[in-house]
Amino acid sequence: MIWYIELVITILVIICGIAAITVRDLLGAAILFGAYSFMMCLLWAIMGAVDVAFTEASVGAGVSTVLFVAAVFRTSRRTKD
Amino acid sequence: MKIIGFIIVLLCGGLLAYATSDFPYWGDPASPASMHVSAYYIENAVADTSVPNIVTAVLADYRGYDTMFETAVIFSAAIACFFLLRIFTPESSQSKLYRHIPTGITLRIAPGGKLPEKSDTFERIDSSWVPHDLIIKTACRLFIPFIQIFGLYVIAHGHHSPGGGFQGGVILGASIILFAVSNDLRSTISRMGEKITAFLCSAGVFIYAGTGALCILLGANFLDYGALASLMGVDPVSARSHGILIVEIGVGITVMAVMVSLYYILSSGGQLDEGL
Amino acid sequence: MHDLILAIMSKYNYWIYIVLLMIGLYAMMVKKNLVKKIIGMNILQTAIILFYISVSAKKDGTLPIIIHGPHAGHHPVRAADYINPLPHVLMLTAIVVAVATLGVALALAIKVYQQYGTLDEDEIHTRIRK
Amino acid sequence: MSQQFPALIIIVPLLAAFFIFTVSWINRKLCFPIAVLSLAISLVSAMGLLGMVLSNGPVEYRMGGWPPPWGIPYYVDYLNALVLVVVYAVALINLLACRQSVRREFPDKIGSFFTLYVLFVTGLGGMVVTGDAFNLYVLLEIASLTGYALIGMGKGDAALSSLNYIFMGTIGASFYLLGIGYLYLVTGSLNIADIASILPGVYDSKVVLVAFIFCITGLFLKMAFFPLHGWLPNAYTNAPSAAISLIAPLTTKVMIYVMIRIVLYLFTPSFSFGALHVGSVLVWLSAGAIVMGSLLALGQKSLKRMLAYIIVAEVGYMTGGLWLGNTEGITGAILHLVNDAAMTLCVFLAAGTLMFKIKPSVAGELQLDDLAGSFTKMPYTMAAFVMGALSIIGVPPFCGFFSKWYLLSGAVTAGHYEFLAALLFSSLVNVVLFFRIIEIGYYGKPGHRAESGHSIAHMDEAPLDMLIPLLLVAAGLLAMGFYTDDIVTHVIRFAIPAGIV
Repeated sequence: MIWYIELVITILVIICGIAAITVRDLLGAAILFGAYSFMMCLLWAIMGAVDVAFTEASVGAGVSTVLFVAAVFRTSRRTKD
Repeated sequence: MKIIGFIIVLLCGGLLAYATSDFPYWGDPASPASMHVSAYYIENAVADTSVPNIVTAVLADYRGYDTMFETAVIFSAAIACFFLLRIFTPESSQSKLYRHIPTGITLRIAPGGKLPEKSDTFERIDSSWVPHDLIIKTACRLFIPFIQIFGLYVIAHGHHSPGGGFQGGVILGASIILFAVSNDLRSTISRMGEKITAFLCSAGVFIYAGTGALCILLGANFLDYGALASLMGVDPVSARSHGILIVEIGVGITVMAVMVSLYYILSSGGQLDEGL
Repeated sequence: MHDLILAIMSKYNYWIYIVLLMIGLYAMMVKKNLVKKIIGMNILQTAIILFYISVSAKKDGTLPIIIHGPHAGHHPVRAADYINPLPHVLMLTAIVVAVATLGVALALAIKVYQQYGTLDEDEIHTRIRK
Repeated sequence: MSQQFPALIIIVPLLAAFFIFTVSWINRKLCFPIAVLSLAISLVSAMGLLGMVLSNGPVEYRMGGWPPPWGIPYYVDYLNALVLVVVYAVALINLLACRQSVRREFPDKIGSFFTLYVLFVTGLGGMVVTGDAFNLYVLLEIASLTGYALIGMGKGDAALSSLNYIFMGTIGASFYLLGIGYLYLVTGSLNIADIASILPGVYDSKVVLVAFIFCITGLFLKMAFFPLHGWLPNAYTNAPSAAISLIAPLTTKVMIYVMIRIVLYLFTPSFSFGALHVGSVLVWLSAGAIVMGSLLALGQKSLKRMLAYIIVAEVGYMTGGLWLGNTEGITGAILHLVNDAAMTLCVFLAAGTLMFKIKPSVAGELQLDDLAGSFTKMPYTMAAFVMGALSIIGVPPFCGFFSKWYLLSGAVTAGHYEFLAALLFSSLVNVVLFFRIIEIGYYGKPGHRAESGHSIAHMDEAPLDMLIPLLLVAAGLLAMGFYTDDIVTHVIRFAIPAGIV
């Protein structure tokens, strides 16, 4: 386990998580959430959980982001907080 | 409200950090989590089910009952979205957009008015349409068959490499969603209709629970694939491996159909008319 | 001081899961926008999945796939040099449950938007009272 | 055949659910009979299972043929055989009663409603019989997911209250999952009996304490225990009446059963009541839950919102009974779990029938003074409502009295007099609540509110197929009252493990 790669990805996960919550535009939040899921998938792949990483990549980063974008498309992008 | 939320979250985090002091060291092989049950799985998975990927063996055979209910969870999500959002009476409040193909002019038809659907000079386009983009459409048409082949490979090869029913089903579903995003929703629904998706949803889970019920009819307990040996004419261990494969195919079909139906309903807000 | 750092470093993966869990919980409680709450809910669920996966890690253990076939020698399989597969199975279930809950929550968010025209909880409450 | 009963209970409704959804696309008339048939078969096998357990002790059924710590076992003992019969009986009776109101509220989605209905009951049934902690989480998710959808389709702000229910329910389920993860970390197993055998070695570790706190907090959130009950009143008031008379009697009761199972069988009584000193704090909290639930119910104008707050108070009864820690208290908690499911079903079915016939003045919610003159207009429904009300108050011939009696005697022997005071106070408040309704229903003139436009009160009763199940349940309350002694001596006495004083 190359620990510095894991450290970089961990920091990226936390940054994407906080950004997905604080960014004002919902479409941006959906895309950042997709990035968060993908970073999570990398973290798990490094930790050896290949099946879970595969599922998270296809289900979490893939379909969840599409469903989020579809829902934001059906509602509104503006948000106050 | 912000401060109360912050305090509760800090309290929760502090409680969890307080418990971490008693955790076993990270990754040591003698920690109780990896001694008791999982040691048996690692040592006996190949001997019991002749499936080298231990995760697939545990997922579909030792704890196959969990996975059956997990497929039932994803099935009930599709039913829930259908039940909540689906609207059958065509809401004609929005105006419809048509494009006159020879000249490329777009016409806005007031609500209520309707052009013949199947006419060859006019084609219906979404109200939030993007200019006619040939590159994306043809590129996606090229990709989709290969994505689907890869999806089938992932389902079938779940025994030996990471993958299995869920991942393969999602990839197959994603290929159809890619077609729906590149073209428009109506052409996708004309190719894979709502009835077919609903039938595939319940067919996949029916395969899973039906295989389990078949094992009861053959005298063993529920989901005990060893009983299928008499049916398949092979020794019980490889009968378990084939049982796992049948179950994974059932899961793949259900997950594909559920992802497609979720996308249909969420992107069109229930009317299955104009999608993303 | 040294053993404190050693203690923290030796379990550093668990601090990440606690931080993510706090982020998700905070977002669900404090954010007013419904889609933001759904994002917070998903972050909470992935944090718990991260906890299970870091439980399953083993020092110098390989992937939980046993090499087989003609060229692999027939030495007995030792549990210590394979990663613990059980949390992986459980977390496949948890990811699928997270997607299912996400689908239903987004369907309800769209239904709320169709009814009230906004996704912000305060505006919705003012419209309910009117 | 009988040896396969535990599997039949879950497999028949599950296969029926998939079959209903496919058939609903072909011919919508077939959905209802298939649902009734599947729930009838599982009710019969549940009763057969109870008989098997009574005759020759707990039954263990191994899924996939693998022995327990490796495979997932079903462990059916006295406690969950009884709860299983109650779950399927309530589901079947409510299914028979709700056909007309479903056809009126969702004319074109009948197929998916019955699929969600049967999946909800399968999730609850599976949760009651499973012997594996993680499998319980998966079944908990099925039951809650279908519950969110059923509640989300109501009138008014049902979608928003269902979304809040999703947020609180997901936090609860995730805390439960976290607790199971912490237990797995120190014991290495997921099977309830297996964990209980490994745990005594690690009782002193902080991880087990935090696992206990998170499991119990998660379950408190799911069962709407007082400080965490925010989602329940809105969700139960706006839900469609066919769905809520299924969800209200069952969800909180099965969650309390899960708490009893975890406190008594996973963290053995020596840890839950001995090592931790949280028992008396939780009894004080339950007393607070009972008092606050009753007071909030007092201030409600809408009938269903008042009943929702009574459910919050009833949850306080059962958690208090369990945490008293003595045999009478736990017997009272288990008995009240069974009785309360029947009482809540009777009262909610009656409210649903009333809403079916009477046009509410405020959109969507049947106000109390809409019931004016309902005794003359709908005598049988109101008769059943009165029997349910008397049972909730705790009048002797009805079953509510006996379970309250066990709770009171448990509180006295345990020396928790504040719990005793809370029980009596809540009974008095219930008297005020229900007699206010009976007074409006009996003495109020139907025409006395000009705009309601009812002519001279003539009897226009609910349709017969809604009335017969309602009267059946009301009669059931009386029957359970008479057979309380048999239920306690034959079933509940064996359900309590040895460690209780």
